[in-house]
Amino acid sequence: MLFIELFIQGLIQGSTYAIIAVGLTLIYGLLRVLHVAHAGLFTLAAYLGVTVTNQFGSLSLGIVVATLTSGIVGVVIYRLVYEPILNKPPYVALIASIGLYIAMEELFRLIFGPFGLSFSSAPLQNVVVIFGIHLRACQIITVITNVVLLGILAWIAQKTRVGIGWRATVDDPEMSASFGIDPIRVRYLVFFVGSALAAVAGVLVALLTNLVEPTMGAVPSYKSLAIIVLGGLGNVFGTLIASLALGVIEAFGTIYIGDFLDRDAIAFAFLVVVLMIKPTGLFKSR
Amino acid sequence: MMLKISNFCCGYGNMQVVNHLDLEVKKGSVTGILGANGAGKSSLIMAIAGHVEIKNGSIVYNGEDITSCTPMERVSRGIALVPEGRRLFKSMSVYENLIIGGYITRKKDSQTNMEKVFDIFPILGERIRQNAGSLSGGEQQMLAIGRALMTDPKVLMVDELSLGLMPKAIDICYEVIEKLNSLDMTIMLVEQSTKRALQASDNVIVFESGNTVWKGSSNEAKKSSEIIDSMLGLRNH
Amino acid sequence: MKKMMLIATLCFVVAGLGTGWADDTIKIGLHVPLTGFAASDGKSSTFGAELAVKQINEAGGVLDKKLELVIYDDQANPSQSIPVANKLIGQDRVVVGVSGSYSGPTRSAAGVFQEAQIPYLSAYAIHPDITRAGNYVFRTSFLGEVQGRAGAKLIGEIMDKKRVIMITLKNDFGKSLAAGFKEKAADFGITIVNEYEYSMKDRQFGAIVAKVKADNPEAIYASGYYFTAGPLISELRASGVNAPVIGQEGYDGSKFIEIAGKAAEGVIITTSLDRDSKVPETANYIAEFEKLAGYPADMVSASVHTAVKIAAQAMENAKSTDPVKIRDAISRISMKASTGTIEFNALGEVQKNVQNQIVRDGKWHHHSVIDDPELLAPPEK
Amino acid sequence: MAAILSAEAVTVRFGGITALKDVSFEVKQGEFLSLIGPNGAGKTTLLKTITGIVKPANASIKINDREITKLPTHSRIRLGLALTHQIVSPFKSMTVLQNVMFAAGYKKVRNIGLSILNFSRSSEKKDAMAFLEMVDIAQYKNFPVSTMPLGILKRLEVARALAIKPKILLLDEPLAGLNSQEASRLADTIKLISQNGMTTVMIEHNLSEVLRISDRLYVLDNGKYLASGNPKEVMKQPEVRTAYLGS
Amino acid sequence: MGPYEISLATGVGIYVILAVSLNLITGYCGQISLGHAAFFGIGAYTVALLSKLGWPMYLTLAAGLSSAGIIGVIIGLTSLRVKEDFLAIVTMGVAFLFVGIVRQQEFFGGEMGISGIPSHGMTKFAYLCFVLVFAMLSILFSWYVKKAWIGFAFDAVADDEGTARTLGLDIKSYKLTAFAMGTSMAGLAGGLYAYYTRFIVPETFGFIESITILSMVAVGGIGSTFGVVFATVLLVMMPEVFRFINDYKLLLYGALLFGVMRFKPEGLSGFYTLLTGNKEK
Repeated sequence: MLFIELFIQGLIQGSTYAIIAVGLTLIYGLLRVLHVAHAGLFTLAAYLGVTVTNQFGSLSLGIVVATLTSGIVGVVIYRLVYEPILNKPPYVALIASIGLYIAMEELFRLIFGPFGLSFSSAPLQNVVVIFGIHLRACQIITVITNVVLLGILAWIAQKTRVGIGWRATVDDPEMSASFGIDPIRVRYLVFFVGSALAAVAGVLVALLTNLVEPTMGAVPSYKSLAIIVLGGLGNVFGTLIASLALGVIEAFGTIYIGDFLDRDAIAFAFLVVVLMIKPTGLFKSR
Repeated sequence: MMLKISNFCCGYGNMQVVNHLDLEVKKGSVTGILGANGAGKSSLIMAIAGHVEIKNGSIVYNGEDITSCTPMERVSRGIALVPEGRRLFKSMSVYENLIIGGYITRKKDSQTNMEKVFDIFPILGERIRQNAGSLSGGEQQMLAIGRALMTDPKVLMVDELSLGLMPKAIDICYEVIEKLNSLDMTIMLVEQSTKRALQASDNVIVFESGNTVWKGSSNEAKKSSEIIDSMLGLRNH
Repeated sequence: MKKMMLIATLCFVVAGLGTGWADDTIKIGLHVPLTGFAASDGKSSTFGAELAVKQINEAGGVLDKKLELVIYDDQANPSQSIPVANKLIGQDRVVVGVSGSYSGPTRSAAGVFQEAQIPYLSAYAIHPDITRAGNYVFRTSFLGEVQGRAGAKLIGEIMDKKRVIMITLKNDFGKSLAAGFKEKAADFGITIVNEYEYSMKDRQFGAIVAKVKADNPEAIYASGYYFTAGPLISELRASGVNAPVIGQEGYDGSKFIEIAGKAAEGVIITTSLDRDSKVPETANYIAEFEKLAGYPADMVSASVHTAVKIAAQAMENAKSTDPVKIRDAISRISMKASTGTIEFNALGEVQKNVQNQIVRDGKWHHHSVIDDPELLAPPEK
Repeated sequence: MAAILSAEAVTVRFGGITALKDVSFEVKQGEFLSLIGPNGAGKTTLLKTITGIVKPANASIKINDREITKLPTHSRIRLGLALTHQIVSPFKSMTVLQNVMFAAGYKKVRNIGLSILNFSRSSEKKDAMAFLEMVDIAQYKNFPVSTMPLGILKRLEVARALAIKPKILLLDEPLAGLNSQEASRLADTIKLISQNGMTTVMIEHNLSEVLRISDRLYVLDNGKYLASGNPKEVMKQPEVRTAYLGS
Repeated sequence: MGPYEISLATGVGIYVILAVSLNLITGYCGQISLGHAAFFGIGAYTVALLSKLGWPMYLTLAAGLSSAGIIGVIIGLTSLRVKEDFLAIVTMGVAFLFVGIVRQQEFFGGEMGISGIPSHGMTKFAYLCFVLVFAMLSILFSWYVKKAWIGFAFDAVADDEGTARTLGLDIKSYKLTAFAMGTSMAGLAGGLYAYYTRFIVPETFGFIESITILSMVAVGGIGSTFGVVFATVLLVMMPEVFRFINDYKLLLYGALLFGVMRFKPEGLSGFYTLLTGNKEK
């Protein structure tokens, strides 16, 4: 029973990782940029979600505003930050992104204050008991959202013309451009979708913890980098599996090996070992 | 006249690969482009498709100057390319490759075109869900041609049709070229196999180091030893 | 290269400007984390200190001079606090230093103040080695261990719960609380069923909660700050764990209740600020703070408030701003402040009663007091 | 004369594709051998196997009868191989001269200790200038390579390879991308180097230049040996003509 | 100089050593590292533990230098297997592992860190000079490496490994040497830091610190020693200069980092080139 509960808790944690990391890996797959500021959009969305919900009393409105705004800000970041430095050495974009993330974190603190925000009455906290396991609605919704969003994403990528064009651009931008797929539009799309995913994750985490702080993006900012490497950079399916696996490993690790390594170290020990054995990650990189 | 190329130079960066070329391609004809490796054959058709920088001269297509058009605009006007090495989207299925080929056409046209492609290459219809990367060499070449046909092009340019293929697959591909030609499609072939090229084309042009060394009808070409010598590097000896 | 040297020198000069000499005020130096992860505590610290200075100046200042605060940010980073301490001493010529920051930066700044022989008061940092930096260093709050011991008494004796789970925050605060708790647990008949650790960055505790539920304890001793304890207690309650949770001063503040909502009801903490206090110093402080800051008082701000008040009182007692005299006056002080009656032992540690607070109807209220002098005795060296 | 370089039974597979199948060849001291064959014949793969960049499924490669198959690339190079790249790969952060100077200092970077202790670059500079003059690009010495046209870079590749004073020079399409005058000039330079005693193995598609300057041809087709011998005679062999002209 | 300037300058000196040492690995040899602070920490912890056992300062510093160097070579082995983005993330993992392990071990003082590190026995000013001597030495060493053939070889490795290999260069030993040099210098800096603060905690040597060091290198201009030194002085001083705007300090820092990379990716040494017209290499 405990094992099942730990496993479920791991999946919940892993689902939040997955939603953030998938957006990041989409961006990496297309542009080879380690987009640390992605975690800044995650925080932005959490703030917007809470503020709008508290103001207008509607969580759905909060989610919509958060998702759209973060998506647009993501596109703007691409246009103003990454596009001009795409052909520079990879560390340039990485450090620019880190700088941007630090600045965003500070802006959030200056605008929203250092104490963090909470929902004035947190939605989706009602407890559901399934086979003796107590779960909050927001926990169940996190897992469902993960499945649904990634399902929709997979459907778009596999079944729609837009998705096929997008994957073609990842494969061979020059050829796909010659068939009329505008690579710039694909980049905008990927940044919008990736950032919107981060936004959903931000609101979900806000619901799970009822606390939105300026520094809440710190853990996702580096842990999702580890995840996308484990999942094979650019590989969406691998990223999903790596996220869930890491969530579960952390859940068990916290209880059974917490004395040796803390949660972050568990993730990175796992990463270093995997990369030493298989330098390209668990799954094939694209 | 389908294509009229005059005083044409192209290249990469500050390297010029094709020098002062003049070429006219008649509607419904097959033009073979011959020459040793590195002579500039591929660069020529890549430049016509818009992938290589044009340094000088002009390309007039169907009476319209397309020298400064983007690759996509050329595709939409009916110039299709089967690039060297095929450059399929290998992690994607046959179906998806074809969809991309017809990306700029309307969805309905895309459907009819795809059916046409399956008529020409039934094997692709059978492998519709398979990944392009897992096809055999011959099938990949068919898919590359099929993908180019998805826009219903008027001019089809094929780079190194027979490269790396089994003889039987080459035969099939050439049959398709003939068939397409019989449907009034204009075709340009870059081909290493001189014999094949001479059989399949109406006219040939022969390159050496970016310069045109011979131009004329295939029938004349078959009699000329110059072409063979040029291909074998024996011309100056 | 020459150019660069020039620019570097310029930077030094610019850094030097902006600090002048002023003799009509007495300066107290304060370092707090204004940026970084601890920024919220830095903010409360600042309000606490500002309130103290405002109250003192309104009452006529110290030695007929106005008190002036010099505040610098240390990012809660031990390397940052060393130049800050040096700047407060060397440039701003403060007569007393106050730390409104965490253990790391406080411990490294303590060495600097000790070496410069300027009195230094740590408001709420709990690292045991801080006061061991020397005889110029004092602490106005409990040691982590002391509070841990009080927690053991609260659970084992006052609440009479014996099967306890510990959930420990992995930092100096959590670890020293845990050490104190474990030290005395057996004395109060407590069996520690299990101990789980989490890190400062964790906000989701599903795994620990699942395990705690399986352990089925009578009480839970959970160390942490409001930003970890809020989500932790929500999750505990949501998963159906109803055992009482006992926390410490890290929870202290209204933000904890805001985050945990209904789940906060019944949580008890050991702290130094009694919300229902009838003592005028404390009651007055609680009222004044909310007026100034716009949010209810918390332990952090009260501790800094206390530290500044003590510094001022010591100067009055010494009738001088001479560091040696102030130091002596601090060591002899006995004063009622917002966090209780403050007296220091030979090491510079404070001994005072532990206030247990409980959440009722969304507010902190008095629960009980621990005043066992032996249990609360801080180390003497 | 004995073979200075020999490769026996070289088989290379990439994934499921056999790029080279049981190919054997040898080069004699001072010989100028050209490797030719249609696209995809496996010529570059063969050179890369000799230099150890590609790991063969099976092979025995010897320099002066010394087995080198198991050695890492840099050790093979130190035994006297030098390679120019099909796609020019100069050190982009350096000038033309620095590229060659670095190669000319090969002895000083043999191991870490030497590389730390050695400071002076003057003799390498002199050597490098000599090589730049040999390939006729001395006047570009101080230009960063990023501004140089392909013709210069192709020559730079040759000069840099010579600078490590090899016994055997392996050239991978040195003339590709050059116009006919440039190609013919560089071919002359290469011929001259070879005539001065350098053993040379060249992959080249420009057959007229190949025929002009090679001592011997070795033809590969589809990863297999096809023919070898005197250039003009080889080109008359029907199977070679078929390979080039198609069946 | 007052105590404030002295302590500030001592900090600058330590960071100069750190930045210059990372520049050897990342700037010269092209191996990106997001975990440099771990070696800083290894040096600091070695020195802290040994000095408390009563070892004399010169021995503890030597031990700090070598322990960081040895572990650095082991970590350097990863650079032989993984490259670029993968290497960046593996080294980031190293940063987290170091802190993760140290904070769990009572032997290393756990969360409480190590306090009571014996004094260096000098006046503050003498210690500043001591640190600055090491900082100067590391700048000189770095300059020497650049000018010697080893620096030339590093250039080649950073530029194009494959080509360097086909010129007979033993890539592996050069990469490992770069890691050995850079990490042992970081270890020395750690030792000097331990004597400077006389109190260390794990968090000081975490990922954020690694990023701070990398920023100094990147802002200065990867590979340019003087640019890096200049950027280090600038970035360490900046928070001090801007202390009066306490609240906006980190915001400015982030914006500077971002701005330099976005608008001047070659770093501040690019401005230097622009100003003087000669190319510092």
